[in-house]
Amino acid sequence: MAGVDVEALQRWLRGFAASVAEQKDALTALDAAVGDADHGANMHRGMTAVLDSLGTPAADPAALLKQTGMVLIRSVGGASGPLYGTLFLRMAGATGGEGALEPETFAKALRAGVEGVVARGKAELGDKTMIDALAPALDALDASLGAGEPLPAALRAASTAADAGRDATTPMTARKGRASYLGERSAGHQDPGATSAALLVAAAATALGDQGTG
Amino acid sequence: MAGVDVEALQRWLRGFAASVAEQKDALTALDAAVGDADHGANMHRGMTAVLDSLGTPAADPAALLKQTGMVLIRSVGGASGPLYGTLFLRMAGATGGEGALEPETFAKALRAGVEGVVARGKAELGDKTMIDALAPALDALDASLGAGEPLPAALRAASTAADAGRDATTPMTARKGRASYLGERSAGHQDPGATSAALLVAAAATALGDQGTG
Amino acid sequence: MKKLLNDQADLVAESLRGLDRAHPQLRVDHEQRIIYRADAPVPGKVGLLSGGGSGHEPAHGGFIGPGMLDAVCAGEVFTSPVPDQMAEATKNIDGGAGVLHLVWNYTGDVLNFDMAAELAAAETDTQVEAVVINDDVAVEDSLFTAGRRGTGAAIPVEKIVGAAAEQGRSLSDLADLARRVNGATRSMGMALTSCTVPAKGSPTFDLPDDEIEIGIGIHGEPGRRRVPITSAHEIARMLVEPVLNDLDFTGAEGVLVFVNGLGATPLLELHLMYGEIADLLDQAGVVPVRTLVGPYVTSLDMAGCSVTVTRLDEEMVGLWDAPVATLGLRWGM
Amino acid sequence: MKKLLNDQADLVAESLRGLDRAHPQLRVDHEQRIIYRADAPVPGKVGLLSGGGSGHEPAHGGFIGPGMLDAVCAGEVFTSPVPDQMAEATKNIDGGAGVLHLVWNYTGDVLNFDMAAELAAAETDTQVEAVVINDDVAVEDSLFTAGRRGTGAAIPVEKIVGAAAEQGRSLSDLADLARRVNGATRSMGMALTSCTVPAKGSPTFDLPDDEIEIGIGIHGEPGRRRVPITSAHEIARMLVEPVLNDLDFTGAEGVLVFVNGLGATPLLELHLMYGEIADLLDQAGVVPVRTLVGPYVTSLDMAGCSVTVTRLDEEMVGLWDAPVATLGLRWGM
Ligand SMILES: Nc1ncnc2c1ncn2[C@@H]1O[C@H](COP(=O)(O)OP(=O)(O)O)[C@@H](O)[C@H]1O
Ligand SMILES: Nc1ncnc2c1ncn2[C@@H]1O[C@H](COP(=O)(O)OP(=O)(O)O)[C@@H](O)[C@H]1O
Ligand SMILES: [Mg+2]
Ligand SMILES: [Mg+2]
Ligand SMILES: [Mg+2]
Ligand SMILES: [Mg+2]
Repeated sequence: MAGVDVEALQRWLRGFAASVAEQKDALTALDAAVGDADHGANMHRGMTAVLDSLGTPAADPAALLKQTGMVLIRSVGGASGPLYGTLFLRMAGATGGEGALEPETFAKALRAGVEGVVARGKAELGDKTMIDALAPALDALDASLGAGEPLPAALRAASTAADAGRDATTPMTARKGRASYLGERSAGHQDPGATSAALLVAAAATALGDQGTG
Repeated sequence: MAGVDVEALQRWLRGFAASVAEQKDALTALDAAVGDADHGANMHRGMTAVLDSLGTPAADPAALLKQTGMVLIRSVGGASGPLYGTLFLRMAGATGGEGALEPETFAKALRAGVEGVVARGKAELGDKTMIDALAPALDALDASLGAGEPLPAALRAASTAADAGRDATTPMTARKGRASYLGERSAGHQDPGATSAALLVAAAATALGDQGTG
Repeated sequence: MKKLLNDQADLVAESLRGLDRAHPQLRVDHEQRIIYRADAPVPGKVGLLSGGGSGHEPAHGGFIGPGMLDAVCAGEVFTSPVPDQMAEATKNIDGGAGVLHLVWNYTGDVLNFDMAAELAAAETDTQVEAVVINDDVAVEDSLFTAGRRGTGAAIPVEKIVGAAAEQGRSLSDLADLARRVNGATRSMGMALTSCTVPAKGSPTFDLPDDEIEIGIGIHGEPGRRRVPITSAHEIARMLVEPVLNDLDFTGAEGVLVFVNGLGATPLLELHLMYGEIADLLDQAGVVPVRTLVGPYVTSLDMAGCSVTVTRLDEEMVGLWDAPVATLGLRWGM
Repeated sequence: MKKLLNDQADLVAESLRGLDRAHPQLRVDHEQRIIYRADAPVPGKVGLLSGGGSGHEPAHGGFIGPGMLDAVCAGEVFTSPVPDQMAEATKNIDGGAGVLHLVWNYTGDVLNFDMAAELAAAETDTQVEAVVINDDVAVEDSLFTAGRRGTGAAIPVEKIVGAAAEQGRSLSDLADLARRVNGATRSMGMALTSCTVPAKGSPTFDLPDDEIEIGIGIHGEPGRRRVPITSAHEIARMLVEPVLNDLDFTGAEGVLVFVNGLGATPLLELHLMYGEIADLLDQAGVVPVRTLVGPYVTSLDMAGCSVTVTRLDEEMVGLWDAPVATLGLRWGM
């Protein structure tokens, strides 16, 4: 097994960019219900900039992840820019100079990234944010890998968990982000950030799993 | 025949006020098409003030007509205020101190009033204004009286002519008032001021004719 | 209709009440619906009076104050005020040097101001002159109409003449200046949506989602023509071209460009429009030296804009820059 | 969607282009989308930086100038700007006395300003302090939410702190003052209609013709509750009561009352609302000594209004009255 190398990560980012482009209006519609109707535009602007930046060669996974984080922070704005940016920056920080990340290293890096998001945004599980998709995905990833499953299967499990976590945001009352201003009126709407986060995990399962390091 | 006395004139004004109240929204709708959607409100405000002023006793027709003109000028504003106001002021000016106006005096006074409107507003026949209802009404009135008809019949003829004049404004291109800004787009719409003017003549036919001096 | 009001019949009266309470530098005669600068009459100064229908705020009351108007008569929404108001205001702002009526060219306003001047002449010895503001090039063939409407030109006329009045200039001088500024100004407007007159309760005209009105007035009168909605770039062209075709604006002292919002147009869009308009002026060799961008002459809640261009001379530039302290325009004091 | 624009993706860039051309007293870095006062940095003066999503004009760029802000970072419509912008602006407005960030309390703005401060600390030796503006009482239980939103309080905070900065006061002094003004201010808003975000192209929320949103934000976020449309009188009560219940405003120096239009609300209606609000304050024994009525913190083309009340002390009154020269607020110069 080749591990997660720069090319695999690029496939991930391209895949995520493609789903965001496809789901742009749906993400914005979710944000219109509980926020300010820009999450699709924000993520699309960010991932378009990331796609552009893929032209610049990256020495190793850490360099690519760092560059991606910086590009997101520089191009998105809003809440999602610093949060997704931090995710990738912290992932970069959690890898050494390896040319390809072992599945465990990838999982550890992802956990570091999500912990970075929590440190910045102070959201807890159940606050109706992207954390509600990301945290269950991490747990499923670790459990699968711990049970000896290969990365592709583990990422599929993570994606399933992320989707379930995303769906679970619907009945929640938001306690972080713009949706929290609505109080109980936020219940009954799926969180836009959890939705884009589930796309991120799904893109990993596709890019690093099936046709990737499988 | 009693002539047109203060009481008959009051009946006329009350009748006109009632038709304006009833047709308020219709007048405003006509004004919305070619103007600024206020002719109904303007005339209604004015005639409500005139009704109020009828409580003040008037010595003779001239005093009542003058008071009515002043009230309209003071309460309406817009184009119709000074024009309708002038109509009544000039009618007043064309009568002496008679207690009741002979049909011919009433007709002469009305002509003086309309001439006053023309002097103020400079509209000619065919400009798509209240003049297009008023001028034919005057001519019909004079013709009927000249042919020896009694005032009620003459006013009915005048009212028919006013209605026809009002209808004739529809295809016209406006050359005066707010509708003139529309150029050829003003064609196809009935003029609001001609419509209220036809109501004024119809009210005269009812009040001074049938149950009045007939 | 969704509006912040109690009974629509009381809208103007209640709005004047709030205006009065909010702004001690203004004095309101609620009976007559006249807004005065608190220290009117100013001895020795020509009094400047304007007014018109309500619904154009900050015009007209927002331009009362040192360096601009002395009083304004407020009519019902989109309905000219009545002669009694104007006559009363004329009497109260005469500081001994006469009163100039600045009349926006609409049949109603002109007729009512005419009657007011007649009343004033009959009842007082105040000297009155009237200047009619008529800048709107959307009204073509103005010989066969009620003439061009008074729109954005009121702002440069009232500002420039207001500054000159503070210098103690004579009534006839000021009337000449007003005519000169008006004559040097042209405007053209467009609407994205109709306004809703409260007394009617629904939009004055129906404009489909993909059409706009070109050559609109400020009372919800429909425009000269309806065209498919298009880019800001094209819209700017449809406004600037008729303005430039009507008057030669190339000139030594440059022009004042006033991009006006009609009520519901975000400033974000108005500034974008300014950029488009400035490009077109560049191409025509017309040089903006003063600018004004914002909702100054509105049409209730109409979305859309108008462009006003004034050919400035040195004197006008100086008077434009002179101190002014009104709710709508304020600088230098 | 009917808007004056070319491609919606270029709206902010093209609007900044127009702003730059129209107003020589501002300088725009178009690459970074930063608006500066033309003479920044002012030596010896603390630099004041704010910013946020676009769509709130005249906020934020309309409050740049002597006596108020030194620079503003413009984000996309309703999207906070990014840390690079803020770090760059911070560097360029430091006149040697440090830079104060005035941050409207939204997750995005707070996170991006946080990162900018980290960047600035890492890359320059500019002293930076940040004060968060959070005045919106519509957000109840703010411990269990992102906290109260920053809305109308920005105007008194930026004006009063801006005047103090011109006096050469220190960074920590100004930060304290900003916190004090913010702490003395409460706001509450309502919407008659939704706004339309250009990137979405349709209204953010559907509001039936007979309903209004109470406790609205300035980004088209739905409010806390939806109620049947009612009179201005009742609406004023729904806004003023929660404001007065949240803070004791009875006080010796009186209050500043700021009635804000959200974009598409005629000034005629805002003044009517001021009258209603002033009545309620009267009844509560709260004395308005300064007022501001108009569209200062807008939400694109939303119809509706907000009320902001600041409890003033003598120092704040003096600083409010001090000269200011921005597009949005100008007096004394
Ligand atoms: N404090 C937070 N921690 C984690 N995620 C958050 C936080 N605040 C907001 N989010 C996420 O960000 C999403 C909104 O992103 P976006 O619409 O792009 O930004 P904004 O709210 O600034 O418009 C929310 O749906 C939520 O998932
Ligand atoms: N110059 C004029 N002469 C005669 N009638 C006129 C003239 N201008 C306008 N009118 C009449 O006035 C009517 C409009 O009145 P109204 O709507 O009350 O006033 P405004 O146009 O000021 O809103 C028109 O329909 C027309 O009949
Ligand atoms: Mg959002
Ligand atoms: Mg009318
Ligand atoms: Mg009218
Ligand atoms: Mg946003």
